Amino acid sequence: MTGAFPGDASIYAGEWDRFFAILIAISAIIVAAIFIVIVGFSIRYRRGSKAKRGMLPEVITNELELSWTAATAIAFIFMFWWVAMTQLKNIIPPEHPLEIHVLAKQWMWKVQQPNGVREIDELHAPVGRAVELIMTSQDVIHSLFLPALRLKKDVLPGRYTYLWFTANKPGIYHLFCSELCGTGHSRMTGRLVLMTPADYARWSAAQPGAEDLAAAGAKIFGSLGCSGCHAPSSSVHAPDLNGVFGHKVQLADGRTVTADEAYLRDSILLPQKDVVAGFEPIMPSFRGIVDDDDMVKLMAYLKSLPSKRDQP
Amino acid sequence: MSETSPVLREPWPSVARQRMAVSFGMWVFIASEVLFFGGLFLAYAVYRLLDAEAFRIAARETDVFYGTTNTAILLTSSLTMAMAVHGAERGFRRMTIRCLEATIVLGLVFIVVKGLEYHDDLAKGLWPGPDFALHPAATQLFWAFYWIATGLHAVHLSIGIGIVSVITIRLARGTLPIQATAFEGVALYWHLVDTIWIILLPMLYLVGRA
Amino acid sequence: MSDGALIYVRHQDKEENYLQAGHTLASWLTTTDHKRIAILYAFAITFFFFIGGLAVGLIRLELMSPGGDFLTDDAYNRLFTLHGIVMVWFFLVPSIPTTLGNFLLPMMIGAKDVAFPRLNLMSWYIFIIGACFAILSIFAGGVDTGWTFYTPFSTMFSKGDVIAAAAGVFIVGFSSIASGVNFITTVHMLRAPGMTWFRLPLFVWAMYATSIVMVLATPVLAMSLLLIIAERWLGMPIFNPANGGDPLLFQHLFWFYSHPAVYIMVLPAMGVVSEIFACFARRRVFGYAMMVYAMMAIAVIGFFVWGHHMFVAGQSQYANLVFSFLSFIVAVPSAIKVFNWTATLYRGQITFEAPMLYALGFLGLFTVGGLTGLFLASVPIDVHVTDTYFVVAHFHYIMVGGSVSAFFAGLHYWWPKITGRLYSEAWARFAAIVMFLGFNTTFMPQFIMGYGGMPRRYHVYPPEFQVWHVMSSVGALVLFVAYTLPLIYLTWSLFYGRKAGDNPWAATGLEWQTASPPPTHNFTELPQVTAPPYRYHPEHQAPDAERRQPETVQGGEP
Amino acid sequence: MSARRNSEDHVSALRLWLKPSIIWLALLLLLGLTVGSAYVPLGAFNGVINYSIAAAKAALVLVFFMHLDRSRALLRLTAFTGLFWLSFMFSLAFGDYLTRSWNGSPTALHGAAEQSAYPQTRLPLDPRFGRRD
Repeated sequence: MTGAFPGDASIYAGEWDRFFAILIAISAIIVAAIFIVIVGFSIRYRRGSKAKRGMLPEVITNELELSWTAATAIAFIFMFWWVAMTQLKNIIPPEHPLEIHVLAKQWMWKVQQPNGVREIDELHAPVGRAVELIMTSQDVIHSLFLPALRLKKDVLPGRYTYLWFTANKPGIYHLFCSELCGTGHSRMTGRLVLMTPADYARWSAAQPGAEDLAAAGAKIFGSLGCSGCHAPSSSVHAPDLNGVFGHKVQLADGRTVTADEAYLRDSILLPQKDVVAGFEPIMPSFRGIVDDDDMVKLMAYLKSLPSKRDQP
Repeated sequence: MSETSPVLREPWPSVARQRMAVSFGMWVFIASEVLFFGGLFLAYAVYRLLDAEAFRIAARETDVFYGTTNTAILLTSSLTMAMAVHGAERGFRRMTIRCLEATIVLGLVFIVVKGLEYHDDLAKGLWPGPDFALHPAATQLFWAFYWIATGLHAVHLSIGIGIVSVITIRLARGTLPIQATAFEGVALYWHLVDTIWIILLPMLYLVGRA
Repeated sequence: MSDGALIYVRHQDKEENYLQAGHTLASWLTTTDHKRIAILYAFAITFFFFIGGLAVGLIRLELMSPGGDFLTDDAYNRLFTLHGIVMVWFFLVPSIPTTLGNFLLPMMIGAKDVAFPRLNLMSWYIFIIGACFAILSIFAGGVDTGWTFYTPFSTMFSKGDVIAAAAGVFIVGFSSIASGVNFITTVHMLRAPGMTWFRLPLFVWAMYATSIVMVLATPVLAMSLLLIIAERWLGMPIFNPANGGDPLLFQHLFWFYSHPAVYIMVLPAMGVVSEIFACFARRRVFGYAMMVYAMMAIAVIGFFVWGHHMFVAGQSQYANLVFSFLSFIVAVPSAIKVFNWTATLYRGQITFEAPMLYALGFLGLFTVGGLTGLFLASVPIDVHVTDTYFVVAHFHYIMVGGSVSAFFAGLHYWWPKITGRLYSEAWARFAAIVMFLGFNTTFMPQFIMGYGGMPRRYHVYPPEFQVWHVMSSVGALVLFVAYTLPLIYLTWSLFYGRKAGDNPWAATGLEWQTASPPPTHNFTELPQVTAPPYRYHPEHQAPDAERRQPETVQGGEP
Repeated sequence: MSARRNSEDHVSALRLWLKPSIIWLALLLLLGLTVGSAYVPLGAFNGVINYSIAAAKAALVLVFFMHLDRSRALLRLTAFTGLFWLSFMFSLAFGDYLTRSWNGSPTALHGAAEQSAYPQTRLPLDPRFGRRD
């Protein structure tokens, strides 16, 4: 029964099932114990039964009460510690994952593979390799739910949320939206297709529209006039974007922020929010001009810019 | 004059017990009001944490003059309400009536000054929405809180003025005895509304002045 | 005190009881008698209980088939929202406190009425105004945001009448704040002479703890709904992500109320069940002081744990761990109470009338509900099962298995005191057993579906879940029958039921020391409390079979 | 009862007004102080001063005008509960907002940056702790 029902496509799912089974066992024991005690007392001490009543045994005193209070508290805190240990292990993201962008929109999932392949309501991913989903939503809160991997994460508008997994069993599994997002909420489902790395490589190469994201990003960078200010040769005093991604940036109001996707996205859409130290806030906002697909391309381009400090 | 309603109400064994219950009940209600406005203050604090710069830009648009005069008016009304309760405790009917009337007048003056300020704010186009005057989008969040917080406070103040007017009229007409337990409760409510404004002043008017 | 059980027999002149104190509609609609207001509330919440029941009937019918062909998508969303809003705010939150609580609290502490009778009546009228807004929003097409009103869907994208629904719930919130203020002041200020804090029956403690949670949590709900109304009606972009608004902020404010709200729903049930176990096992409640501390601990710690609703919502991992730890801690007092109830049965003289059957049902179902709560408190488990039918089953086990069966237990236990009539015991026991069986058939399959990954609020679902949904729908039908049975035989008992004496169950509470139905001022003369509650047998002895009468009742001679 | 209008009555009325008037003047003084101090550029301290003066004014109103000084312990406890519950809400909600950035930026942990995404001054957690959320 376990595992067959929602399917288990990753080592984590297997661990999860064992952990769930142990919790079920503990609960079943406690429920059974209480059930037996209740039924036992009800039958044994029903009115007029011959069971011994008389004096109440001394053992039933406050100590008994305090002891089972302490026992329950210690048991629950132990359960918390045990749960936290497994959870801490899994919130550390994998090294160099395969980054797949997921865009949730009212009642469909738009997935963009690293090589630019686009899919609707389908998520193809290789097995045996760390995969990371960088997710955002265009309208309301959705939630990507992969029951076979025992994973779920809400997809919030205006912000990136992340989900990472390392699958180990190819196959076709469910993909649900699990946060109420409107009329088509129950139709916003799809397929998680896990393939062996070879099949995945063959599949992604064969897809139409496979183009280098970074190259597409460079074209947009030029067409929107970003290069007009940010190119080293330009006369305008604007921050140099080479190798900016992943490094620390000193801001005008004294804060130091790490240039992650969220920072780059905010700098493009809300430039006044985090102005770089030593620069005037003259950058226009590109909100409404750069949509989420172009954002993914621009992001890929900015990540690909070589940093002077460490040559790739 | 219709007969005076009894001081001692239905379930109470003694007036002293009833008086204590009215105060206690009002304090429990005040705890719920603190959490009602507390929810709004949490939202304000979170958004100020997320975008402090926009809050500074937006807060400079509020008019400190109006804010300060209004605070002074409300503090004075607290004084007159406190004196009304002192008078009621000692049975000085005329003094209590005059203090309650002063409280009502001060409350109305506050509302009028607030109205003038609202008129100026609307003229400056500070109602959050598509055609909002200030530039960074997050300033609309500050002004959304400005309108909601001062609006809610004005509603609470108007309810306060209404209740104080009722007990003043009934006291003047004699249908409410001077020893009634209502005064203490109404005074506590009035001081609550004043305390909320005291907290609102630094939140809305004194941000980003330096 | 003579060693024999001394029952204070009072030759009381036939003072007219509260039902005879006025038969016109006006006498009911302008009453300030806490007993009559309790009955007004009883009518209102029964009406809403069956509206919520009809909604879930249609939902379960729809879920029989995976295709979702009985209802359109939008109709389904509006139905489960209706079910959620009506059941949470118009039935569960007010059910025990405003009916049994209103009726019994003053009597149990020996008072003539609640502290502020006019405020009590105003609370009922506020409830009715809020109810009108909710019904208006139903007729105006209903709301499709779910009872949680998550933004930015509720503020920017929902086409339903969100403002009317939010206004309705906003107003009903003030009704429960008013009741809370009233009960807290009553318990503090109107206890009879001799009724010290540790002589209070556990039902009164439950009402006191619930009122504290009502007074301190409901205002934050009022504020969160007010912000939604402000954004939707006045166009202020508070939760609009494009303007820097944070949708999670609404969830923080909403769940800060909504988790304590589930304790508002379950604490009164704990109070009712404690009374019933003591009376029908003829035993003093085991560990009275620990039960009191546990109830107050639940009320206070209930405010620390709301983040476990947002583990996957994008909350920081640090906050996930903190809320997970606090959620494990809040489970400890509930576990203590379950152990104490079970220990109360030890060496008792147990009889199995209908209230006792409902209470035993409560004990079993509440234990299952509570333990599955531990699953949901652990973050990795919650990540898979949140927003699935596992969560639906968990909170129905506590709300329906716990609160509703305790409400029925209390209804049957105090029915003779409220109406002066005895209901038919055979029918009541049958209904209790049918409810227990129907309940488990409905909600146990949902645990299995939840583990399988069946998402919540779906009416088009993968076919492999159909077998569980059909099982659940059949169970829902049985449950529906089990809930209409009491309506029939209790109404029947109003006219044809045998006359109930003052104390048909031979219980020790003060409310049983006066006539039933009680006189308008509850007691002919102010009772003098001489003993703590539940004195069914002498100290350190178990009750013996023949003597059903308690050793000392709470309100002995004046 | 109030027919007695003699001088002694006036004197006691004056004494009646004395203490509250002092409190009232103190409140106005604090009001002037807080508005004045708002214009003095003190950086982060401005907020601290504004809110502490506001708290002082609120305390004055609570203690003297709302008679907490001569109320029973029960009333003082009830007065304090509102704030006490508010502290639960603020501390745990900010527990979420302040720690969202601890998950640091995505690639900073990839060895691309020299030092870790968040300097050790923060909670001494394992620097690889929770990269993104």
